[in-house]
Amino acid sequence: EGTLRIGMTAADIPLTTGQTDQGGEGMRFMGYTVYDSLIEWDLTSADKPSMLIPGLATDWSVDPEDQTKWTFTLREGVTFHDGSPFNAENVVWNLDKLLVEGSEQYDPRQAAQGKSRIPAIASYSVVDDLTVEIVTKEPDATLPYQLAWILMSSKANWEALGKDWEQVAMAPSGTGPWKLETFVPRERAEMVPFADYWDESRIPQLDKLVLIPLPEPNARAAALMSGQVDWIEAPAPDTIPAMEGNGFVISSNAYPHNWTWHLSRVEGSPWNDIRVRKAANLAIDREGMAPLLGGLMVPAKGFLPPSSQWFGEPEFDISYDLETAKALMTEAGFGPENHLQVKALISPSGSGQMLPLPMNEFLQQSLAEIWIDVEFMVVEWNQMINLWRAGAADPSVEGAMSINFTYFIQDPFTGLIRHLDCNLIAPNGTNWGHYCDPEMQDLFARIKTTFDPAEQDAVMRETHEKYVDDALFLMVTHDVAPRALSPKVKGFVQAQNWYQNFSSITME
Amino acid sequence: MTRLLDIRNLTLRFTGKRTVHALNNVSLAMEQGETLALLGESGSGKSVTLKALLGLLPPKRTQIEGQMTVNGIDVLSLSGRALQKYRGGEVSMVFQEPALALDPVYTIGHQIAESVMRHKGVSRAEAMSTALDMLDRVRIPSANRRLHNYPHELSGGMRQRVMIALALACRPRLLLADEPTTALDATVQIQILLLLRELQKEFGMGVIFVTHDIGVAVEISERVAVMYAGQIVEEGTTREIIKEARHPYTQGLLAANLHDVARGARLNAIPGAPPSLEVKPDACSFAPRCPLAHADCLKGLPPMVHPAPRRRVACVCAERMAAE
Amino acid sequence: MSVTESFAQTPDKGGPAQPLVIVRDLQKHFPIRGGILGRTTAHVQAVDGVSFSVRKGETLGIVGESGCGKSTTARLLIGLIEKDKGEIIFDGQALGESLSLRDLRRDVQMVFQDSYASLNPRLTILDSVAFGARVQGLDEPEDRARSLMARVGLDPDRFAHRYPHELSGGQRQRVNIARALAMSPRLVVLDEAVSALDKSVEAQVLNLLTDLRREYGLTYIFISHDLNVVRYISDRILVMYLGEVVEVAPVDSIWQQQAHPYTRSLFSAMPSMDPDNRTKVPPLAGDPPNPINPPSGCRFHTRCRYAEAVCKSAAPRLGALPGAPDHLTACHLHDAASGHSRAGMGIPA
Amino acid sequence: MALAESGPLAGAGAQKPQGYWAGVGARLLRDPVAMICAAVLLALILSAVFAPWLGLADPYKGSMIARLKPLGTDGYPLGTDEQGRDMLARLIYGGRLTLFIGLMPVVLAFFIGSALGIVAGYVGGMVNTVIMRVVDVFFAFPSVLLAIAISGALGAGIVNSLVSLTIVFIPPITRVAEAVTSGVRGLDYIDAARATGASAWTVIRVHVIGNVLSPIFVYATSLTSVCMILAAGLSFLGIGVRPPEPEWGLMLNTLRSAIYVNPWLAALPGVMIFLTSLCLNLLSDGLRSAMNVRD
Amino acid sequence: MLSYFLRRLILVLPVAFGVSVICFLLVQIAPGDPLTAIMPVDATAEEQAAMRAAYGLDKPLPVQYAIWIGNLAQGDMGRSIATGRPVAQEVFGAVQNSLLLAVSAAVIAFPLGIFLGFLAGYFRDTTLDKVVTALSITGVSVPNYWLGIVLVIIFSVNLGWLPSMGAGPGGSQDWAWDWLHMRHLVLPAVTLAVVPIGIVARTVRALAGDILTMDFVTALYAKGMSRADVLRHVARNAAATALSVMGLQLGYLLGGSILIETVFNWPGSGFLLSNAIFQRDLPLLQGTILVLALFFVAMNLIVDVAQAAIDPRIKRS
Ligand SMILES: Nc1ncnc2c1ncn2[C@@H]1O[C@H](COP(=O)(O)OP(=O)(O)OP(=O)(O)O)[C@@H](O)[C@H]1O
Ligand SMILES: Nc1ncnc2c1ncn2[C@@H]1O[C@H](COP(=O)(O)OP(=O)(O)OP(=O)(O)O)[C@@H](O)[C@H]1O
Ligand SMILES: [Mg+2]
Ligand SMILES: [Mg+2]
Repeated sequence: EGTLRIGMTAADIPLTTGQTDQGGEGMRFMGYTVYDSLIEWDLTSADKPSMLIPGLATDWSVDPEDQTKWTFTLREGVTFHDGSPFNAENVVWNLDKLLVEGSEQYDPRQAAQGKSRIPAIASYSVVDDLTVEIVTKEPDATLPYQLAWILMSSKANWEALGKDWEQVAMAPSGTGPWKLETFVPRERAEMVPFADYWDESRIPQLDKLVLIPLPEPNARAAALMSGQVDWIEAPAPDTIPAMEGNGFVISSNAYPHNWTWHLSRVEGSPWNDIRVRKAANLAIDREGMAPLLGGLMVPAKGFLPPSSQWFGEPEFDISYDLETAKALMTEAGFGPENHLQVKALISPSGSGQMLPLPMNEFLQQSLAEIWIDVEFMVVEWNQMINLWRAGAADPSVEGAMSINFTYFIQDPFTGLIRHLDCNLIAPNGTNWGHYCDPEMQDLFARIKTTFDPAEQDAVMRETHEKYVDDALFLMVTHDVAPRALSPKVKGFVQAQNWYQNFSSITME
Repeated sequence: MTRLLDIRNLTLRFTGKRTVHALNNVSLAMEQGETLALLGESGSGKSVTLKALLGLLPPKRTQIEGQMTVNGIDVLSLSGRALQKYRGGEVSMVFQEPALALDPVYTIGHQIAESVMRHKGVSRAEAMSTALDMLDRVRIPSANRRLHNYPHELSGGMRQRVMIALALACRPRLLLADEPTTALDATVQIQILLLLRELQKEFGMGVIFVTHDIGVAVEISERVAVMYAGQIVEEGTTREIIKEARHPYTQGLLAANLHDVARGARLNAIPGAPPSLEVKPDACSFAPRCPLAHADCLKGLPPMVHPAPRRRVACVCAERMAAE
Repeated sequence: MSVTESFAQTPDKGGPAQPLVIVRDLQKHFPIRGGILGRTTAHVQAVDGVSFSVRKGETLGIVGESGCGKSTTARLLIGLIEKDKGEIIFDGQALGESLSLRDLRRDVQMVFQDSYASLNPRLTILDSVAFGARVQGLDEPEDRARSLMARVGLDPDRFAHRYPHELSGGQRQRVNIARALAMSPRLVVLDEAVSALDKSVEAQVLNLLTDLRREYGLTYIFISHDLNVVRYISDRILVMYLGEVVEVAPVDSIWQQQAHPYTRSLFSAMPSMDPDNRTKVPPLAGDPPNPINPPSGCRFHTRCRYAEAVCKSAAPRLGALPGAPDHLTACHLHDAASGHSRAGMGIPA
Repeated sequence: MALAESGPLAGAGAQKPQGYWAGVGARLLRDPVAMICAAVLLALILSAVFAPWLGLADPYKGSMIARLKPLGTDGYPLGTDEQGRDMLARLIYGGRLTLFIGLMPVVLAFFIGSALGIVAGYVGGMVNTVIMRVVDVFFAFPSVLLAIAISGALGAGIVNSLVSLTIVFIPPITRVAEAVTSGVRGLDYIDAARATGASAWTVIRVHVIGNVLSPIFVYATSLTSVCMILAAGLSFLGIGVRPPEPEWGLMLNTLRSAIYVNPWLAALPGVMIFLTSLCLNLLSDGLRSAMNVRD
Repeated sequence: MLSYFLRRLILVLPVAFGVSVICFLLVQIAPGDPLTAIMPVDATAEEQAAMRAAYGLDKPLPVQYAIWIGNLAQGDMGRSIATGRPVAQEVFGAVQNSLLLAVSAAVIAFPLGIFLGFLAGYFRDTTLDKVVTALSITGVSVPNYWLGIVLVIIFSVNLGWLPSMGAGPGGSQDWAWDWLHMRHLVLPAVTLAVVPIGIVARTVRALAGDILTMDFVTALYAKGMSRADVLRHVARNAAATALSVMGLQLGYLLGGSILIETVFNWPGSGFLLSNAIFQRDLPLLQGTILVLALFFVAMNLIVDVAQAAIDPRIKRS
């Protein structure tokens, strides 16, 4: 019952054809609402980190003989919103849509969003109506995580609409719990429940879900407080007291996000000295930063949030300990007379960046305590992305020794591997700092080749322990995905994930 | 029959940033149907006199003393409806620059008809036909077409004819013409002068014709009043003024006209420039420029001498001459 | 230093017999833009084939109705606008050949009608007068300017540092004259220089002009529409009509006999100054025709009461009256060979 | 600092006739509204210029604990901003950048536009056609749009804002300069000056510039408030000055969310922009009537 | 009249060409890669190159311009980099919404501005004049984006009378002329109207004041016209200039409402533009500016022609 109107931070309605754009918000509101993937995240619990669960695939396994060969058993009786059945042919068709440029259904816009998510896939084929086989380039146990990105759109719908993705965008069809009813670009999208959804427990309780792009935080706050929306994403910290005062509810939870300084490890970088790295991590009073963020943060204890299933038990305790930090610095040869000069790249704004300027200034002041003098190089966010791609050794970074970035760290690849893999050193990949360590490389290899989920988790923990013990990043804080809700919104459970489940929500 | 115009001791002062004593004790009388030329240099108060007669001066900055009656109507007491009826109905005016005095965005027909409608209370169609008739009377060729022209589409001479048509459309008893030909060519000027003369006879109205050109005054008027520094210094019939000007200023003006001065001969120019009117004159204003000036002239205002009926001269010398 | 000493004109080159200026066939057509593309669709034939000469030391008066091209002629003469055609010969030297514009401008100066518009409101009187001398690099421009101001009757101590708006019209016109004289010109073109002045002041300025001419041996071209003034100051009178010369003659000659019908009308339009003998009929009806499309043949034929077919078809040439070689006119009535029914007989009395 | 150059007394040095400018000055002195505005602006400018010597707090140094203190807090007379930086200091320091990018473009455009317009108006012909047609093209953009388009394309930054705003204000000034110059060009005194044989440059220098500069200048002053608001608007939009620089438009933007916590505080930069542009407008009006000699 | 119109129309062509060149160049002066914003952050160099080719950004400039202008002639303004939708479709939808807002603001501003200006001009140098002048100066001095925020706080958040954002409860697509929708228009339109009220009032005041000192007004009084008649004449004389100022203002309202549209989340061209800027969606930026500028050019043309129709003096020249 009722209509839930959500003020998103995106400037536009995310791409509706399947593979969404607009980052995490796109997947959250237009991805897992209208569509499903073969493997999904469990979004039902607020207390524990979410894990992978069967989605459109009920079962998957790797061939013990040939660890590149995976078999996926598909769920029976699933239909798209247009009524056509979901089957193996659909899966292949959807993968072609992203990976095969020559295919009829190839959609560059979806491919741009999806292709890079499934680097492991080499080929795939229909085994039978409900079985699909996927072959990877090399053994890769992270394939399920990769596939959790890939959303299945209806082939029949695409054909019915003249094989024109433009048309499909206006009347998309997925298998998800919500059907997109109407859609005005840049203004609003309206979704209604899909009564025939395969998972009865996730058939939406609401009559309607309305998405409204409201990129400006104050416009969002005003819209919520004047009753034009019931839910806003990322309320500005300073508006929170006013909202709470007016009876609005602030919902937040830890989720796989971090706010760090990615350190340069190229020749000559002072961050190559582990003592300096550790000292820096110990010099920051993370709790002291909380008021700035309205308390909406989780102080970093490692690269992953402390609640992560992969956190492990690192020996190095990231905390505020100025004495130890100073001692480490002295050991490394620095002191009141001999300051360390570092140059740091920061941006005044950017997605997930929280409040970058004040936070960085806070770091600057903190590091000054241990004789590290930080000089900022402030660049615009898009430029920052370019510099991030270019890597620490590129002349365009002008010798900056760190880059302040925020990471989506939901799965093994995005969470750990991509930042430090020797094969992904920028500009070939996202290893900005040019870090390369055989031990770490070995751990990454083990992650990819450990096919038992529990064992894989153990390797993940081991890897993260190394992240922390070697103090490979300046780990500062995690966002808590705050959202402000009208008191009328009931039944929302905020999962520790980038994605959320809207099916359980009702309006009073 | 009442006098057409009777101005008695009109004194007019502009206040504001600067005080200007524009008119000082001006008296002027006209009989019905007379044509009077008001002659004088720039700034002597000719236009101010005309505007005062129509009540067109800015009320806040103007102080007026004295009396003005037109056809028995006390002009200074008029206001509201009565004033509107008087303006244009009883007395109307032709301006120096017809290009500026006509509203540029209305057709001339409209502008004439508008006035007719207001004063005669007739319908628009009737007013338009009156307008057409008037254009014919001022000899505008193909008046029918011209009726729908805008002022800028006419030549200077034509515009002035339109101005005259407009002024006469409601048959006023008194027409005030403020240098209506100064901006025109000599050939056109004479056309307008003759036209005015003709219309004056036809309509039997009185005309006050302001000019600084004696030649023009001769062509148009029966009587001439000479103004200097806000005062009338000499008045008489045109013949009297031309033939026996008594005031040294009038004589100077006549000489300056160069009508029959020998070529190359030295001109008897009036030296200097007119006085500023910031203080009220308490002696003869012309004395500083007067070739005949002597101590008496600066002692007080010159006496008004009446050498003949309806003829007067404000000069000490004239008095002496008269006495002799 | 007296004014006369410093008044160093360029030397006389051609001798007294050489006219100071000879103008031949001068033509200026101003383009009129119009139409959809803003192309030149017509021309104002402001000056069309004007020829005349001015002798050294004489004053040539130019008269004519408004718009007949008097000012344009004057401006062409000192190169303020470029001529389309024709020749200007100054003291025997042709402009553009042996004489540069810059040199010409030292010898020819102009006084304009609007005394206010012709003075830079932001310059003091002294600066305005001294400007030309400075530009031409003459010595001590300021002293020169001061003595000239004194000469035109403006006490330099009182007026040198005033601005134009602080002066009366007559005073401003004196400044303009002083400015023109500051260049020690030989020819001064006075374009309606006294028209805007009050009669009493006009006489003062005319006296001044007469004195200056004598003192400095100046030559004047005096443009006016007041025939009385022109007669008073000029030696010869040139009558223009719609961009053409219709009559040129010594003053006395033209005063006795106006050979061209237009000249006659113009003279009859003068107020009579006799209250007993006022003008009865207007000598000329209507306004002058449009100079954009001037009438064919004799341009005056549309308003001329003696006009015949030939006047419409053929343009008369400027020729001397019989027995009066100085008195030129362009009218078929005076041209025995014109084919007009009264050819060679002149205007009936 | 920028205003001093475009201030009421600036033109005095350009040309000799102090008489005229002295008259303007005298008339201006008699206009109480204009004088109050001039005093306010002068105070703003002086405090901005001498900010470092006023014993103010460091405008960049924040404190997490002292965030968003209300007006009148001890030690923070105008409160603190969202990063706990002293508002008084930031507003005064903010005047530097705000006034700079608010006025400098008009100053630059005044010089460039006047030069272009005077040349176009005096020389005429093809030169005029070329200059004015290009100006027409820029005129086809509403000014706000043009500024935003150029700034948007170039990206944020002080120099970029300066460039885009200058480009925006050159065409209108050029147009006015051209119109005024062609008007003056037709006056007799220019002809009289040309008739002396003076070169075009001399005529322009002595006779044209002195007479066209003041109307252009008055027009330019009327643009300053538009420019101020626009410059602050760019920063407000996020394509002008970058944080953490104090600039009123930007402060307005970053304090927007504080409006719920401390509305008066959040309103302060807006008040400053309003006040300044009001003063600029009134002063420009005063200057206009003071320069109108014919009154 | 027709020839005047045609002449003005032909004068517009080179301007339109210049406008298109400037719009095209906007993308070129932009630093960085226009595709940055849409590529997944971890796209490889190869993927980037492929993308660039897909958007035609690998060709030389003149070729790009020729292609762009060629497509433009067919109504194709390219595709938005961020959304992939045709720019034309995006822009025209947004311009409609902006027009709605601009016209609403004009409907508030123009009559009010004219009324105030006339009042002040007629009663020049009186207290009334001073009050109106003060009001109009305030109007042009106030940063309207700031005013918008203040109005939202007061009327939406605190009083809850009016909505703070959007173009109607169901977005701009189902716009209707009822209170439910028009409520959404009130705050942005009022905010937007403040500046033109000031400008129109100032213009009309000056116009009326000047016209009232003209000779023909004296002449009107001299022929016995009443005050009302004279005012009618003054209005008619002021109309042409006032109209052109208002036409320009309408253009500014349309093109310059970006800040207001951002504050009120109004789905108009300004809002689109600000999105385009922040997403560095250059084709969209280009297209939006082009359409707005051409609209402004057309507006000027209409105003010129209308002015010529009202003012008999203009046609001739
Ligand atoms: N509205 C006014 N306010 C102040 N002074 C005025 C006003 N109208 C006229 N004057 C002054 O009154 C004096 C007489 O002016 P008036 O216009 O009557 O002169 P005039 O004889 O008509 O001159 P002209 O031949 O130049 O038209 C002048 O000094 C003039 O400056
Ligand atoms: N710059 C110009 N462009 C176009 N037409 C011009 C220009 N200057 C003069 N004319 C036209 O040339 C014709 C002659 O003008 P000119 O000024 O020489 O006449 P004038 O005899 O001096 O008249 P007035 O007695 O009114 O001064 C007029 O029709 C005028 O409109
Ligand atoms: Mg007068
Ligand atoms: Mg002339």
